[in-house]
Amino acid sequence: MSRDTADGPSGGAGLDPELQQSVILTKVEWVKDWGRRHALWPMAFGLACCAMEMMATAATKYDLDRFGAGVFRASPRQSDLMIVAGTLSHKMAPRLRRLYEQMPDPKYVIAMGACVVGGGPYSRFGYHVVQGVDLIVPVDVYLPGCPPRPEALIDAIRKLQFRIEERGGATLGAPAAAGRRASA
Amino acid sequence: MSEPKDKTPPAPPRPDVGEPDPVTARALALLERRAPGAVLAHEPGGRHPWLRVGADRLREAARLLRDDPDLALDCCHLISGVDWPETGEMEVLYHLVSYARRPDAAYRRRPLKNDPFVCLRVRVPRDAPEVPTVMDLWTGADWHERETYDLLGIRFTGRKELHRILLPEDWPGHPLRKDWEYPADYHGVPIIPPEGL
Amino acid sequence: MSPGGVRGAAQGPGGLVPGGLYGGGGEPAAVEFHERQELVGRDLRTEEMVFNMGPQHPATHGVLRVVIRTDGEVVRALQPHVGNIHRCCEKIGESVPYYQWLPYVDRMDYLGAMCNEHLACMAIERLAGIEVPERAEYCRVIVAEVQRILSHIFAVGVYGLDLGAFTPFLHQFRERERGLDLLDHLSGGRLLYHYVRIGGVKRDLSPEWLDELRAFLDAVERRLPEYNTLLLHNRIFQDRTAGVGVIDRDTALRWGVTGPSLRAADVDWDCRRDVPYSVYDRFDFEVPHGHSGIAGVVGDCFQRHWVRVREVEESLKIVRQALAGLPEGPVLANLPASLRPPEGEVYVRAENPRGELAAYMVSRGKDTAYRIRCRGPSFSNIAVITEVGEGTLIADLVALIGSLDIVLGEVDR
Amino acid sequence: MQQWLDDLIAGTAWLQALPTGLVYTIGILVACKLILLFSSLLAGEVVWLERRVSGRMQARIGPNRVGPQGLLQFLADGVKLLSKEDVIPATADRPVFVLAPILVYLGAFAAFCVIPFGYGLVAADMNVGLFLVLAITSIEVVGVIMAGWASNSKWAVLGAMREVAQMISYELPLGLSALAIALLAGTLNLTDIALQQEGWLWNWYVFRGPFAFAAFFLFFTAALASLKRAPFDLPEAESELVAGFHTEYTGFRFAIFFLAEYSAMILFSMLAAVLFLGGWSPGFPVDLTGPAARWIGFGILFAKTAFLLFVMIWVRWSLPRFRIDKVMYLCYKVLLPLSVVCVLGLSLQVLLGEVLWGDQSAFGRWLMGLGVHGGIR
Repeated sequence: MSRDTADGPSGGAGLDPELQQSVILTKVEWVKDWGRRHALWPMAFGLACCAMEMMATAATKYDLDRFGAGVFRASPRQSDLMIVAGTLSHKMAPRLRRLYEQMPDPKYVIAMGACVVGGGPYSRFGYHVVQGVDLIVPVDVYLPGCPPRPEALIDAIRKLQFRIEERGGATLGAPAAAGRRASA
Repeated sequence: MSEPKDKTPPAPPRPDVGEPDPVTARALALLERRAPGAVLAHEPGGRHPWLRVGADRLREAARLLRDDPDLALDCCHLISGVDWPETGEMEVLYHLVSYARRPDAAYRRRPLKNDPFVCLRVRVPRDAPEVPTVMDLWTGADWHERETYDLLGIRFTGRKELHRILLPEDWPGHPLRKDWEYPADYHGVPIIPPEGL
Repeated sequence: MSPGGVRGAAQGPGGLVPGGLYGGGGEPAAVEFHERQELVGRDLRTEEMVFNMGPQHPATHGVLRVVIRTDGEVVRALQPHVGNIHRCCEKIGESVPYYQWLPYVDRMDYLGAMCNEHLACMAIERLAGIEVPERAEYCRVIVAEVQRILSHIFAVGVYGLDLGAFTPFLHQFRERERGLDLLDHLSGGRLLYHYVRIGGVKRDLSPEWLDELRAFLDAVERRLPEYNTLLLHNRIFQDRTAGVGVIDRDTALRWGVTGPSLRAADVDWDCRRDVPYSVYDRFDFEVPHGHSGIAGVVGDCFQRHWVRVREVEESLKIVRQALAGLPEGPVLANLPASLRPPEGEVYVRAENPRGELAAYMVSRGKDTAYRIRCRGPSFSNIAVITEVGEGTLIADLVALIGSLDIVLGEVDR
Repeated sequence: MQQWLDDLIAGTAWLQALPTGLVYTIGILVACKLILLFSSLLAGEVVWLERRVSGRMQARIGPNRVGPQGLLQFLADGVKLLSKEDVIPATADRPVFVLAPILVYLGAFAAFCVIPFGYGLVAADMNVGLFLVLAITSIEVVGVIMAGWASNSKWAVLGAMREVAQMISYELPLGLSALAIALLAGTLNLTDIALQQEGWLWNWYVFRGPFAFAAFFLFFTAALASLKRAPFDLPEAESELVAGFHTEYTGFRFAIFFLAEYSAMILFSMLAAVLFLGGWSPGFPVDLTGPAARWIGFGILFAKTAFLLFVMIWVRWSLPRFRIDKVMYLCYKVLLPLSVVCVLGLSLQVLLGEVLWGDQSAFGRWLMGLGVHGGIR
């Protein structure tokens, strides 16, 4: 699937490299990245067990809001980060894809839990379980565990923040995962 | 299924030792009195007593059991389907419970079965598995019947249209049938078979 | 509603209109074809809107999808659609050995994992004729009741969230975290434990852990009035829930509603007391049912909430009694490496936080079951909204779904 | 404002050379810009305040990583929302979709021009100030309807429907309880209203009799409802309508809705402080009209505003949401009759007070004193 940067004309994607190095553009990019990594609004995309841990991460003891990532939006239009928490089934997959496409760029995906990383305990006999959410949408951070602990989710979000800082404003995302499976 | 097929002729589940279950005995007596010939076979006691009725008499038997004031089986707890490919049959089990009648202390202390459920079972041929619905007797049976249809392909007749409930409508086959093969993919998304890649 | 419970022409079409944000426009057309046909064939009034609530909607507690046809704010007809996280638990049960099946049972109702394990182990033990040591039974009861407390206070908090009160949700999480830590220290998992094993439990309860448990019980007891101030005795909460979504006794029984929702409909039934399993017959506890005496009518959302709050209190009682009577002894029976129960079948049911979980198992003498069928209580509980949700406001529908306290993992299994 | 500019022109030689009208225009534009900047930044900080206060109420911390104590969190949010992709759904009504946030924004911000931030610190010192505030803020509802309609999303339409019903209904008690103060003050000029409350604490309008006291609470409740704040947040009820009327809005357009909501909160808090809580009066006689002292007055008014904002946040995170019919019930059967009673009572109070004691508030104070006396005893 195509991974265009969606920054538009100001994103510096189409500029020649010399110009991209210029001070002002770099600063603007830096500010944009700074904003993006400190305001990751997740979409509440709870599917199964992991959703409980996602809630726990947002709740009292772990408080995801400290990192500016606690604004759980119900509408995909207003969220930047899709935490796919739980088992993804074949029936749900088209809907997940649709919701992902409704999110505005730049958007990030955390695959939370063994099931969405690669089928998890259901990979062998679970006929109705999609063997990894990366077959449906590109994933930025894989978070294994069944379910992962809240500390692990916080770690995943920190990792995502570091990656945004490193990679700059371009949308992240793993290469199209359909290829991964096909080659396997 | 990767599991090798059992070649022995399918015996009915082994009867458990134990005294007859009073609730099932009562249900049996009722059915023999009010619907003679409906009960084809029965297991009187043990862990899991049951009554087998013919598919054509199922609704009659179920209605009698529900309306009997002493049994008052007011809730259809579970409908399960079982596939028996060796005999070429499909089975549907109805576990009926009563919330109006509470078991007495003696019944509660019974060692093997202290749960006063009544199990009705129906056997139908595997190539044309059709069972009359009990949805009008217990509304909640609706979803259970849909699930049984979805996973085993047993058709319930006489009800509103029967759709899949858990799986997508265009899902290939009925997964809980013993001869169901894992498909390679569903709408382009691969499904890893149990043997692995 | 027609009295017999058959829903003929009054049945909601469950139609799909593409284009809405949560509409089904982008899905494979074949998936919902019957609905489309039905929609086209019906004389649908143009004033009515068809909403797709879910599968990704804040109020559906997961991935339930409810198609509702509304006239303004009033829901005229609705059709719940489930199966979005169908995880093939029964198929897996037929494919893997009994020991390996237990973790999957945890994942069915991930808020009541201990209770699920308890039932699955009971079913397998009854099938194989395994005796469980007495101390193990006590351990099971203790962890199952702790799980019930956690599940219920979570349900109470989430119900607040459904009604727009965010704070109770986070307040209950404070106690829930303590309870999760407690079970974590016991089993190594915060949410899914695999602690109850066939023939007993995995580890003995240490004295330190029991102290921790007592502190937790005290904390919950202390905090319960706080939750009640925020919700149960809040006037807005009472206005929102009293008299809303009434499931009367007859409706509840016809649909197979169980658990707190059934008791709220004034059915005095609790499996722990009426068909006692494990060692529940040794404890003295009440079964809250019927009218709370505070507000509302029998069987409405308020009573369901109240029953849960009361059940937390009763569970505290049970755990305290179990702690007092905890016998000494082993906690795990000696079992063969490969469990091959003799041919036979069982049907076991148990009172879970959400209702009656039941399992029907057929063994043919192999190390895998021939057929395992599970009755998820949420599966029957959520079906009832088809009938009860009709004619309510959208906000009431949210209140109704929330008050049933469903877990979609259990609906779809 | 005009006085300032006149002074400025009188004192600066090169300004006198320019046409006066041009200087006025530029001056007003600068003032508007300042107000805009002030209220936007403030709105951002209110978002931070909300998140921190709610965190405090919920036994957690809230944003604390971006800037000191998370104070710059709103900047990060703003930058992010600015740099997001701007999605306009294909089926949306484009011009209306684009125009809607602007109208909402306008409704929330334009009213600031008549709010006195301190003595003389007002962009347009109008004689119909109070009226203008109420009029301009009701533009917001048009924007919301447009947003809901243009999104072509059913949840948005439902949210907009609720918003219309709620806002238009609550305009009545809001206006009536503000009218009650106008009755007492005899003017609609907000600066004059604030000036009349100088002196001791009991000169504040909220303490001028039981009816004025009640009117304050009516005003505050109705303001909460027209601000769509919980427990009246039905138009964007998250657990029911996904995100209500702004379900389909992304990026900066959504940020504008967000900002408008919070600046409307500030606006109404400030208005309530000016109308009922003595404006910039600290509660004892002190002259805050001097060129430097007015900034102290600004600080005092700001503190009162902050307190009211805190109460709004407090209420929001404590209560469950109403249902739409209960909201309407509360408006038409509780708040509206009560505010009518307040207006009538205050009229009576003014009339009787002037006739009997020569002081319009004397009767009210007497009544209130009676009540306090009874309460203590």
